Amino acid sequence: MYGLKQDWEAEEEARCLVLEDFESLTPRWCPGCGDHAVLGSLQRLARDLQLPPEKVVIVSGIGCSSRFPHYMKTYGFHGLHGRPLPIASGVLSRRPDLHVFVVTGDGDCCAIGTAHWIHAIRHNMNLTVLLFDNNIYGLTMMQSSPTTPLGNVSNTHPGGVPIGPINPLEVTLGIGNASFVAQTLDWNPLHLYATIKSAHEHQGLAFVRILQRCPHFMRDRWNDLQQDTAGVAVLEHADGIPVDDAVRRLFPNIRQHDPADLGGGRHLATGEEGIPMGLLYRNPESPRYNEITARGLGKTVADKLAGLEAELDRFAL
Amino acid sequence: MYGLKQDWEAEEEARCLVLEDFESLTPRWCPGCGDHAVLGSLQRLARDLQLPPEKVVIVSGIGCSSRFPHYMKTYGFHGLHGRPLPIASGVLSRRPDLHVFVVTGDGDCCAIGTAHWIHAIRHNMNLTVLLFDNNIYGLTMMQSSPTTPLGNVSNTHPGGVPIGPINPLEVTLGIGNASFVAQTLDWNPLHLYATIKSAHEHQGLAFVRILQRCPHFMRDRWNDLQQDTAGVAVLEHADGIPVDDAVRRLFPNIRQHDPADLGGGRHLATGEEGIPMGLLYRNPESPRYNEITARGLGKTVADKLAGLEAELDRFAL
Amino acid sequence: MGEASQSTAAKPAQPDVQDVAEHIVEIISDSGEGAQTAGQLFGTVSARMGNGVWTVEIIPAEIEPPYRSRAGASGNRIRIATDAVSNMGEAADVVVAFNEQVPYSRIDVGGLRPGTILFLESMWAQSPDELIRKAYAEALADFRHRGYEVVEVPMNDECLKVVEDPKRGKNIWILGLLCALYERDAAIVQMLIERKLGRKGKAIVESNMALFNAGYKWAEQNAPWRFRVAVKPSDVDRVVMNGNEALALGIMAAGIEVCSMYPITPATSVSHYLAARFAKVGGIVHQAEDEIAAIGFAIGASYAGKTAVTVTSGPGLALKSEFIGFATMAEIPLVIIDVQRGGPSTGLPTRVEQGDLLAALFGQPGDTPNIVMAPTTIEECFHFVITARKLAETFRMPVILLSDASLATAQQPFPRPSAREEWLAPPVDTSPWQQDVAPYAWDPETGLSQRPIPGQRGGEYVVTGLAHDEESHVAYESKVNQQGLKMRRRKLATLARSLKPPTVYGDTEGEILVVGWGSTRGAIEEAVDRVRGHGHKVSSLTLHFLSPLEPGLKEIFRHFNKVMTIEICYSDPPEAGEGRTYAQLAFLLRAQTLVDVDCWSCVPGVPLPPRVIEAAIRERLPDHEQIPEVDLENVPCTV
Amino acid sequence: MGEASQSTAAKPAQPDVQDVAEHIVEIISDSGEGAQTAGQLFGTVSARMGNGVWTVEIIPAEIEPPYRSRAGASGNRIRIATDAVSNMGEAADVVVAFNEQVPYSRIDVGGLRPGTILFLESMWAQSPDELIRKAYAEALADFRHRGYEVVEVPMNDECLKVVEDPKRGKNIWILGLLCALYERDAAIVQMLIERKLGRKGKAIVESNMALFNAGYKWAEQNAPWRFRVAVKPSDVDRVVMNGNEALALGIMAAGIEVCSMYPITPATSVSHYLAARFAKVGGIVHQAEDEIAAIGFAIGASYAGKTAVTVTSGPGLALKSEFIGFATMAEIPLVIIDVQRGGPSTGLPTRVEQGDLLAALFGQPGDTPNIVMAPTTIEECFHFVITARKLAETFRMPVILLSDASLATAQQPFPRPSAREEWLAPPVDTSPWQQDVAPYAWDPETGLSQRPIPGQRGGEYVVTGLAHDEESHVAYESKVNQQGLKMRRRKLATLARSLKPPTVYGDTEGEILVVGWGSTRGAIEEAVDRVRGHGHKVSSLTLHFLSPLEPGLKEIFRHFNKVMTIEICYSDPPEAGEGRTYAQLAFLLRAQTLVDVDCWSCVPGVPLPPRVIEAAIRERLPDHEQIPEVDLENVPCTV
Ligand SMILES: Cc1ncc(C[n+]2csc(CCOP(=O)(O)OP(=O)(O)O)c2C)c(N)n1
Ligand SMILES: Cc1ncc(C[n+]2csc(CCOP(=O)(O)OP(=O)(O)O)c2C)c(N)n1
Ligand code: SF4
Ligand code: SF4
Ligand SMILES: [Mg+2]
Ligand SMILES: [Mg+2]
Repeated sequence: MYGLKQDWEAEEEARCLVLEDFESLTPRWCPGCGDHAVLGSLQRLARDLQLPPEKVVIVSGIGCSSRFPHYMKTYGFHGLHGRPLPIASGVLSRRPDLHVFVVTGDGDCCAIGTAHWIHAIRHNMNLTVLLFDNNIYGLTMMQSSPTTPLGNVSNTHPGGVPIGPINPLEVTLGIGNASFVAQTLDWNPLHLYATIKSAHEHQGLAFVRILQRCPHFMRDRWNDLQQDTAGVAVLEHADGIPVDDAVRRLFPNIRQHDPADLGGGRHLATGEEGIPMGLLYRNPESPRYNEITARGLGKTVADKLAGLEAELDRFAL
Repeated sequence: MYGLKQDWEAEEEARCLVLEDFESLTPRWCPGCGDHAVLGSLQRLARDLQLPPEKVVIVSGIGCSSRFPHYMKTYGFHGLHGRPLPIASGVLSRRPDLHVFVVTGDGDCCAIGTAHWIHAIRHNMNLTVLLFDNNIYGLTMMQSSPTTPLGNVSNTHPGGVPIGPINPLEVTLGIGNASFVAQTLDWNPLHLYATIKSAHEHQGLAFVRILQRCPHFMRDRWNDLQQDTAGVAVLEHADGIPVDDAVRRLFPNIRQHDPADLGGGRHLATGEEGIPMGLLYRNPESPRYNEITARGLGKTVADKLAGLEAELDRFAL
Repeated sequence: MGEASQSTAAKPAQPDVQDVAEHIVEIISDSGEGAQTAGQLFGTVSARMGNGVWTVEIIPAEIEPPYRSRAGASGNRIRIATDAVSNMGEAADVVVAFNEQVPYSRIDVGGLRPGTILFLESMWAQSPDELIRKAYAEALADFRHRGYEVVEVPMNDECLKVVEDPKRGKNIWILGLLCALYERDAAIVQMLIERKLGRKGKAIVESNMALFNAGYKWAEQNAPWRFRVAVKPSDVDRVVMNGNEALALGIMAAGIEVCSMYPITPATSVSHYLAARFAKVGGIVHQAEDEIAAIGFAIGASYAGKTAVTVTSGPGLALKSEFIGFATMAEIPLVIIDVQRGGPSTGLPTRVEQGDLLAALFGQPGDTPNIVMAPTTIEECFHFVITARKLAETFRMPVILLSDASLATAQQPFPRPSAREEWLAPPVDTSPWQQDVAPYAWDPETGLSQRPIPGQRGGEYVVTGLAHDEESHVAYESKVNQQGLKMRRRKLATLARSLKPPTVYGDTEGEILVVGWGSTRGAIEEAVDRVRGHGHKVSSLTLHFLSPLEPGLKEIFRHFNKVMTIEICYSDPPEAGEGRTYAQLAFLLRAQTLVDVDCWSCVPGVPLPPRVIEAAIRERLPDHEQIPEVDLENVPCTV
Repeated sequence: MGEASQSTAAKPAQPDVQDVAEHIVEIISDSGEGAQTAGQLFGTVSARMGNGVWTVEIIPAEIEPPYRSRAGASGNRIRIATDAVSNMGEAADVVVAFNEQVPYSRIDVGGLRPGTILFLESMWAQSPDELIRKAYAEALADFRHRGYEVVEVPMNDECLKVVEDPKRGKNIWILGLLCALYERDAAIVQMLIERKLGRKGKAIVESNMALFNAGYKWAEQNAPWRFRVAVKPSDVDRVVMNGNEALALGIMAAGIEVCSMYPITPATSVSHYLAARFAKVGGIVHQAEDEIAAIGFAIGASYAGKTAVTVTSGPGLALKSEFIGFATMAEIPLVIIDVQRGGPSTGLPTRVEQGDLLAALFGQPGDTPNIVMAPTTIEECFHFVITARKLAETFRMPVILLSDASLATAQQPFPRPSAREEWLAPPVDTSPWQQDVAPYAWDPETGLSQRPIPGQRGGEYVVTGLAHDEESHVAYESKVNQQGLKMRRRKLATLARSLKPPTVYGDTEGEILVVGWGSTRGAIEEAVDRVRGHGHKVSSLTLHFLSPLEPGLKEIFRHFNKVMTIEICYSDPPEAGEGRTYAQLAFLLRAQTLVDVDCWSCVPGVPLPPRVIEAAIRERLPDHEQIPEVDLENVPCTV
């Protein structure tokens, strides 16, 4: 048949991918850094789902966490500080065959990247967005981030941060068209894995805030949550993120929450009922911009040439 | 006494300012543009409060609405597209004696200025922020803005905007530290005036979204609200924006809403109970960053020299 | 009312028929009265008949300016000639004005001259508003005093004879008037009107043709002149469009599928056009939340194998500079179109300037070799996008195309291109990647390398803006950093080697060589022709590549006593001495060639008329000829 | 364990005492072991005694690098000399290493030479981990093979004799060792330790002094050398600090009250310092949400009468460029500090480059005259901020200060400044504005004008980035636009007229003049001295103003056969011919002076050692002398 060869093709051949197929350079994060756990989870997920490495793109900004793509043996895009979301949107725009993950930090996403964050949520493209929230700027050595707690001492606020943090969950839930908003902890591998899996399965933008340990600069940050697990409110629902029995045993405060309930999700996001862990909100009906951007992908050379000819005719003398 | 003369002084002399004292160049907006009404309101407010024109600074970005400062005979700062909030924050930072107003459009604030909007709300400096929301890019000739309704035809979306708008009220109410969030309409001068007045009186950042008519590019946008005034939910409360009897007569749908109730405000913001008009939320307790930035203003020359000497000593050999 | 109208032009027995090589016509009205449409149609019919044509828009500074105000003038200038036309020329020969105030906006910028024929709507003389009547009378007297040939025309009354609401038809009536004056082919007009309005129904077409015919007839009976601009019918198919439309079509023709942008004047109309038509060839326009997101999205698409374009103007270029540097560093192909406007900062959003040249070359911190090209005609706007995409992909780097506000809205006919398969981007390659080939396996001589595209099995790698080795691994070693910088520069040297030296316009030796780039080309060449007409050995040279510079410049310059640039950007006069600020191209050429390149430039916000350029050149001739009516310190700016 | 330790240096009867004009010492450890502190103290005591000192930090690329890895080396290099020292020099004379792996990071970059004395922690020889023992033995053999004088030192064991946890004291013990070796004054050390640790309590001070004394004693008994670097006690008070600290103190001294920033390496530490200390003089640090907001906030404060500073590095400069152009256009004073790092893009965040010069000058679209200055010493980092604020206010424009990663962390003593009232910004003027004076009442000769500050009654005006007239009213007329551009440029010409021609280092005529700017100055001058030492007529010139350029350059250049720049940025070799990419300063000088300025530059990410510069200069001498051990194509990068 005359025309362009299709831009991509279905993977034919049978492959059996093992963990090593997703492992690249040795991670250079500090010992005990929560980033290691997330990396492990994603590698396992990719293996379990047998995602072809050449079809996976990890897009990140700049920060400790944003080194992530270098440690995955897939395609990766270690971008500019604050800009992974526009890049990832562009990657996906004409390549619906790719699995695009976004790795971003609390500075990357909630400070310099704020505008892109808000508008990516609105556009609701089919991306899995992992916010590594360690409440601090790691890579540049301990400056406050927008999520650093009030009074926390940092290099830019040696007298303590004077203004309370923004809550990425509450902000995200304020954006029309949000379609999947979840939270998990880097130190519970089961829930972490289950959350990333649900996020990846979701059609639309899945926003996952990961409370992340930074032993180097925020040593005691999550101590209370780790010691008193009742401070965590595990959200459970048939449409939510599956709660493993091991998780249930560890966290006594389990709450039923229907992710279709936006008001309830917003309330839980405040943390008044405990730090939420699980799916706060899901709306599978939110329009997905990637369905708009993929339009016209099937055009053949003949179509294109004919289209252009018709355009030129409009200007003909 | 030795030392710097204080950076500013109280106005001594008695003045009686009239409307003309606040009027500058003839506005160049289209006939029927909602911006005229807001200009008139602010000029009247300044006159009624006898704000010294030299103590008033109007900061704007770029857009039709952002021409605003040129029409006020006060100090003004017609800045860059999307950036009025950082500029205004800087203006106020060391000049607590100034009355700083911010004029911004839905493109200016909610597209290119998104990050500054979110963080200005968080910082909660003592600014009166007027968002002129005409749901369109006016100055650049009818491109979609983030608040353009789904399906609305524009020059960048001739087939209709494919993704639903963000709701500036809901987004703002998702930001920790928000302290004053209100909405009004340019075509109700009484409520408009009362809202700007309350906003100006508020200590902290007062965010006012003004539904603004753009007859040139969005002729029918608010027709239904203008025809069926029951579509507007007027919010009333002792701590809210005063509702004039004339307003009450015009709008049948009056609702009691305590601005301290964040959850209620968030619900009203969705518009499910009608397009809200009034004060959705107020929290006078939110920390104000301008109180941090004004620290150290009293230092005399002697203080400063002594401070520097002590610093140098720390490096002495 | 018809009877009450008074035409001051008595019906002539025999009109005065003049053969002219060219004429400049302006149609100006309040905005919304359709002068733009009439002007465009007049240009199109002239082009179709075989005239050279250059059309420029006259745009009011405000969105809805007050009626009957000089600030509100909206319309078109159409320069037609027997030969090709490359610029908007100087003062108008014929002006049609819908009220007596709008001509003042044109007078302010020197758009009229004594002798200009002014067809003036006369209805205002009968206005019920005394102030208007007075204003009209005053203006009329003033126009005559200024030496214009004023013809009062009862446009409104005449239109009323044909339609009920003359507001919505006056422009077509005027078109008829002009077509009579210039003996244009009414059949062509009919065809154009059908093309334009056909889908609105037959009745509309008919009423428009009725207006056209009425205007035509009125002029035949009342206008004392006929102007014959001989036509040379073209033997090839031609199209006519403005520069932004040509860029948009070029994007389509290049097989680019993604245009990612944020609105900014005067670039936005490229994306308006695409938003309406891009789907025909399967493309999409993405309006991002800001310029940074726009280029980020484009880079993402490019990385994934779909080389994208982002369209902007100066302030947007500034915001994109961090990302441009990233694309250079990570070697991601990308096309960036900067439709330049007046600067610095927000500057003159609707006006022309060539002030972004150095920012395009040096705007990114660090060493950032990129390709910078500039079209000089509407036709090149189309073709250069196609070239840009190819270069971007071959050299794996951003290509910046510098257009400007003048090219953006000017219309010019050119041979109709035919869509070609080889212009289109190839499909995304998803075949397995060659084993053991690094993602930056730089050829040490050319710096070129092949890049893996997501989907290519075995090609998995991670792009980064950090210093990196051939594997794209982050590397801080001195050698690696130096190698990366060298390889990226080498690509530009490789491209330079493949370029031909530019061709001199005129003799290849002489007194003065005038060098220019971009939209000024047409006016420069016309000015050079005129100066040569005065017997001086003057030539000109147009650069299309600014980075890398086209080769052989030093050799070309050697054959002229003096080399100077003409540019629309700021420069100090020569008296400024050692610290003189040179115009931007002059600066570049001086550094690169060490030739003492002089410059004359100014920043009027409007295209430079040939006359001004002529004056600037002649002033620099050994005998310092002056053109008395041109004050080069305060350029009279015709449009 | 003490007994088990084996020192390979037998106790010498009489140490070998050497008088040396200078020495380079390095202390390197895993990060967190305190080598940095020891190094700084060693530098400070030397400076205090009267040596010239230059200290540079050795920083690992990661935050918590693996222990005992070459990537993890952290520490200090201290160059001390009888005379002033202006750069970090070449290979080290003495290295103290806390394990046998960290020296490799130094060896990789040519930091050691045959003969370097290496004091090596010997505890690893007894490690319970066989792999470690093996690695130690191998390295030891390798070091000896490479010709280093290795001294195994039982640091851990010796410290254990004094304290319980040697991890937290080894550095001070080492300081003792070095102080014995260089006969440093222990009383000064005691004073410094008291100053540093005094507030932690007496016990801490005492245990540290015990460690110090133990190390001192050990060296007296075991080290077979003493190095005497004669001191010249200073008769003026002096301070020692690094460049970023000097910038921070300069900000305080200038009376600037607002530092608005977004974190970025290597600039952030300026704001860390200020965040901790600025309140002492009433200043505030604002950490914004991004670089654009940071400069916007600074511009707002400046507009309101409080000239602010924003501190950044390359990627941030790119993001700020739109706002810089705004400040230029609206004539708002502003100080922008760019602590340059390796580029382009994210590049080499912690490494030095001088690659932002052209972006600082031309990074903003349109014509954007700004002042660009560059300190060349730590002392100038302090003083230039004071000058910058004054210039910004006088000329009502942004001033960009270009520092770099080398100046940022290098320490050097200089005469202690005394706080002066005239350095401070004046208070905000709130007196009524003079009637009828426009907000841009440009003096036509100088372009200067006074600006009203909010609070000044009668001065109400609206700043805008659009083209505007003297009243700051938006104006699109050609004349107005041209006037604005001219007035803004004229300010720079006015400043240029007030500058003195720069002073040549060395003879004012000769074979080669080497021109440089910024942090390379010290190494260039040292290299020039060496080349002169070989009998060649070579001089150098340092530029402090890059925009406007200092006057008289052409005249200075005229007296040399060849002018070349030495820079840390990319350039092609001369063979590249007509299309050659010049180093950035060379490019600028060529365009402005038309002198055939040559250049030698490279981008190793580290400061250029004098030896390399010497080689580059000598290669360009008429007889093309080569320094065999320096490969200029692949610069050996000492730190
Ligand atoms: C434009 C720009 N500004 C600033 C920086 C410096 N920078 C790099 S990472 C970072 C913040 C990192 O914090 P976060 O995003 O929370 O990531 P983390 O390191 O904590 O994982 C900053 C400010 C940069 N690289 N580019
Ligand atoms: C950096 C930059 N990008 C784009 C523009 C062009 N621009 C000017 S105003 C505007 C949008 C105006 O819309 P809005 O903010 O809603 O204001 P309105 O005109 O509707 O009042 C745009 C895109 C610009 N001036 N600067
Ligand atoms: S600094 Fe913190 S976030 Fe960064 S690698 Fe170390 S522990 Fe992880
Ligand atoms: S275009 Fe719309 S917003 Fe702009 S002035 Fe006209 S009516 Fe107002
Ligand atoms: Mg973080
Ligand atoms: Mg708008």
